[in-house]
Amino acid sequence: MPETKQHIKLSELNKQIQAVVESNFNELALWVIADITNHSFKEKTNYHYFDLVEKSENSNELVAKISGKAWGTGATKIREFEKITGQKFTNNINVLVKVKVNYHIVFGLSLDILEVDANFTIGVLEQQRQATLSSLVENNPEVITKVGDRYVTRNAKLPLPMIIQRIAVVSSKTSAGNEDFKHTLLNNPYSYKFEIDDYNTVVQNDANAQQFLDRLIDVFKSGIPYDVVVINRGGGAQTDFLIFDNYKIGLAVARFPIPIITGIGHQKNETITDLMAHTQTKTPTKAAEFIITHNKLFEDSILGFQKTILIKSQQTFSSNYQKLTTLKTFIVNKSRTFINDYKDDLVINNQIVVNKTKTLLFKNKNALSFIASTLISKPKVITGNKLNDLANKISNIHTFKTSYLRSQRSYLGHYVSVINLMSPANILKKGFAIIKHNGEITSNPNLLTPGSEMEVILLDKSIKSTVKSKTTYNGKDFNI
Amino acid sequence: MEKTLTYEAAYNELAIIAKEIENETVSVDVLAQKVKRASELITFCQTKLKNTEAEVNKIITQMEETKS
Amino acid sequence: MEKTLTYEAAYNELAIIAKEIENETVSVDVLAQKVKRASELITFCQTKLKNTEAEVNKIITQMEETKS
Amino acid sequence: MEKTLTYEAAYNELAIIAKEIENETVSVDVLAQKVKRASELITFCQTKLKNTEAEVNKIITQMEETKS
Amino acid sequence: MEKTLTYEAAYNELAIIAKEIENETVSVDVLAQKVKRASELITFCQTKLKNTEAEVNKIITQMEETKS
Amino acid sequence: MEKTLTYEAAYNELAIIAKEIENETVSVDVLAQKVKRASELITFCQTKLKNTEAEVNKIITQMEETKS
Amino acid sequence: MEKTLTYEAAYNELAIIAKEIENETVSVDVLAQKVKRASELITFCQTKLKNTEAEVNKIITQMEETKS
Repeated sequence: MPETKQHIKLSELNKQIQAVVESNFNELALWVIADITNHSFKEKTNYHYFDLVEKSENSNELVAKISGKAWGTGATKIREFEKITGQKFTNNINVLVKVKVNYHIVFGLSLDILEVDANFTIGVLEQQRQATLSSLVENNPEVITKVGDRYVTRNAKLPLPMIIQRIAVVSSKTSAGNEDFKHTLLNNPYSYKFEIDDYNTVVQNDANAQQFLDRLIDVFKSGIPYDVVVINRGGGAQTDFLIFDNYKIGLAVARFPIPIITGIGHQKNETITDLMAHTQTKTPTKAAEFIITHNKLFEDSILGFQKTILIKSQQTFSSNYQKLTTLKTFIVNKSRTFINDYKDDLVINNQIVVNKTKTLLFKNKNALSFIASTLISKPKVITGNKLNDLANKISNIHTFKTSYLRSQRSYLGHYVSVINLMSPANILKKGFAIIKHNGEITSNPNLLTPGSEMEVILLDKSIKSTVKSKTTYNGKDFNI
Repeated sequence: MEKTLTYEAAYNELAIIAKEIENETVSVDVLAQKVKRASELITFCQTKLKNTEAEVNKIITQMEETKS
Repeated sequence: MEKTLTYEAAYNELAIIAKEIENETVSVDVLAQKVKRASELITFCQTKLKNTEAEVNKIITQMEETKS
Repeated sequence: MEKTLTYEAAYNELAIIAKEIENETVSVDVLAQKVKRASELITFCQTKLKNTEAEVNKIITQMEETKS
Repeated sequence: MEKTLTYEAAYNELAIIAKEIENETVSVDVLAQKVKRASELITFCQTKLKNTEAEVNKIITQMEETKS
Repeated sequence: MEKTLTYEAAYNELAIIAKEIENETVSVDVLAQKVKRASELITFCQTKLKNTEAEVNKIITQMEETKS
Repeated sequence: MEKTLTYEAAYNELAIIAKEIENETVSVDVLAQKVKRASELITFCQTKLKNTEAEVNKIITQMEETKS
């Protein structure tokens, strides 16, 4: 037997390693970010076994790897994590975990999980979800657009048929939610008939996305003119809805040519599938109620039409009856009024003719009488006046003749007095004498010479005498 | 008196004579003659008037008889 | 007196004589003669006036009788 | 009287005569004649009026009988 | 009266005559004639109206019977 | 009445007649005729209405039976 | 009735009929016909909503018989 080199037992070595690890890490607990792989869970012992790995940022090349396990408190924390995030603690998830480095002489180096940070994973999931949504919008602008906070998809723009009767349901075969959906639909209080075709798939786990997608394609390929496709996921554990955030499923839903109604029961944010679908409801039962209500609205509007038609028809009849009655009454009354008006007109015209004719005759008679009375009275007045006038003329002539003759007499009287004043008889009475010579009256003294015969007439005596002498008489005795 | 003498003409002549006498433009030589003429004219007019009156009265009487 | 003497002419002649006498343009030689003529004319006129008046009165009387 | 005389024409003529007589623009010479013409026209008009009235009354009576 | 006379025409003619008489633009010469024509027209219109009324009443009665 | 007459046409005609009578643009000459026509139209319309109403009521009754 | 009658088509036709009747633009002449059609459409919709295909087909056959 060859001499044995100096050695120590493996157990001693491992004990030394253990001592180094323990002394180095002591009870130190550290927060580590890592991905999970090779995960397995022993339900009996409540043990999680897995590897924690770190991948290169640019490739899938492993940068670091270490075994991990969780049990006891760690396992409890994992359950809490799953409950909070809806994310199963399983392969290919990125987690922030609090670990204790543990070295076991037999099992070697591993990390014991003490806590899992749920918020970190939620953040990561949400980031993924947002990234998926952005990618959907960016890569499929003809199918999906974002309007504000809402996503408008081709599917959402499809018009819902007025009646939803033929339905394809994509759902898990064993889903209680789907049973609720069918029960609600088939037992609807309005006796609406529905045809429901099941397209069963596993609605869980991102890994089943393809299967889900295939079911949708089956619906399309069936050639049946479904009114809507309903995607149900209800009841059961609240974990692993992540399949509904799947990019391919989201795109398929957005593109689908038949309106899709989702009835995905969850309390979290709506899934990408919800956002891409035509209509989303909170649960399969709600989806059923939505469909029933939709049909009910149609029936209500049909019955509304019926009611309108019924009421309005009756109104049309009664209003037409009324109109006819009104027209009839009107025509009857107006005809009578009309005839009476004409009668009255005739009576008025008749009265005018009768009365006015009499008036006219009476007026003419009066006019004639007036003229006749003028004729009777006026000529007498004329002749009378003229006779008076003549009588006046006679008395005028009488009067004027008298005054005329009186004037003439007075003119004559004037001359008589003038002549009388100057007559020789009157002159002689005043003492004057008239001398006659040779029988002629003379006032020329030259004719008389002494011895001449002359006759002197004085008053009423004629004296014959002879001139004795003749002298000049100055005549101054009578000068005044 | 002239046959063709009208009341009108007679009256006018009468009026002229009356005026002349009134205005003493008639000479004494023709006064009597004028007055005579006036007298004749007056007589003529009066006769004419009386006749007219009688005639008118007759017509009126007839009218009134007819009327009644 | 002239047969054709009218009241008018007589009156006019009388008026001239009266004027002459009044104006003393008549000599005593013709005065007596003028006065004599005047006296004749006055007589003539007065007679004529009287006759005319009588005649006129007669006519008027007749007229008035006729009237009544 | 003229056959073709109308009431209208007769009345108008009458009115003119009446006016003349009323205004005393009718000379005495034609007064009687005018009055005579007027008298005839009045008679004519009255006759015409009476006839018309009688006729009208007959028609009116008939109308009133018909009416009742 | 003319066979083809309508109420309309008759009434219009009547109205014109009535208006003429009312306005006294009808001369006495044609008054009787106008009144006669008016009388005929009134009779015609009354008859026509009465017939129409009777006919209308008959129709109305039928209508009212039909209703009940 | 015409076979092809519709309620619409009948009613419109009726309304026109009523309007005419209201405005008295119907002459008396055609009044009776118009009223007769109106009466016919009313009867026609009422019959048509009644029939239609009966028909509609039948349909509505059927509908209500079907519903329940 | 048309084999291809859809809820949509039925609804639209029904809506038009209801509107017409509501607006009273349906004449009485076609009212019954319109109500009948509406009734058929309603029956069609409700049958289709609540019954089996076989029953729906029966209704459609009835409707087609009525139309012809």
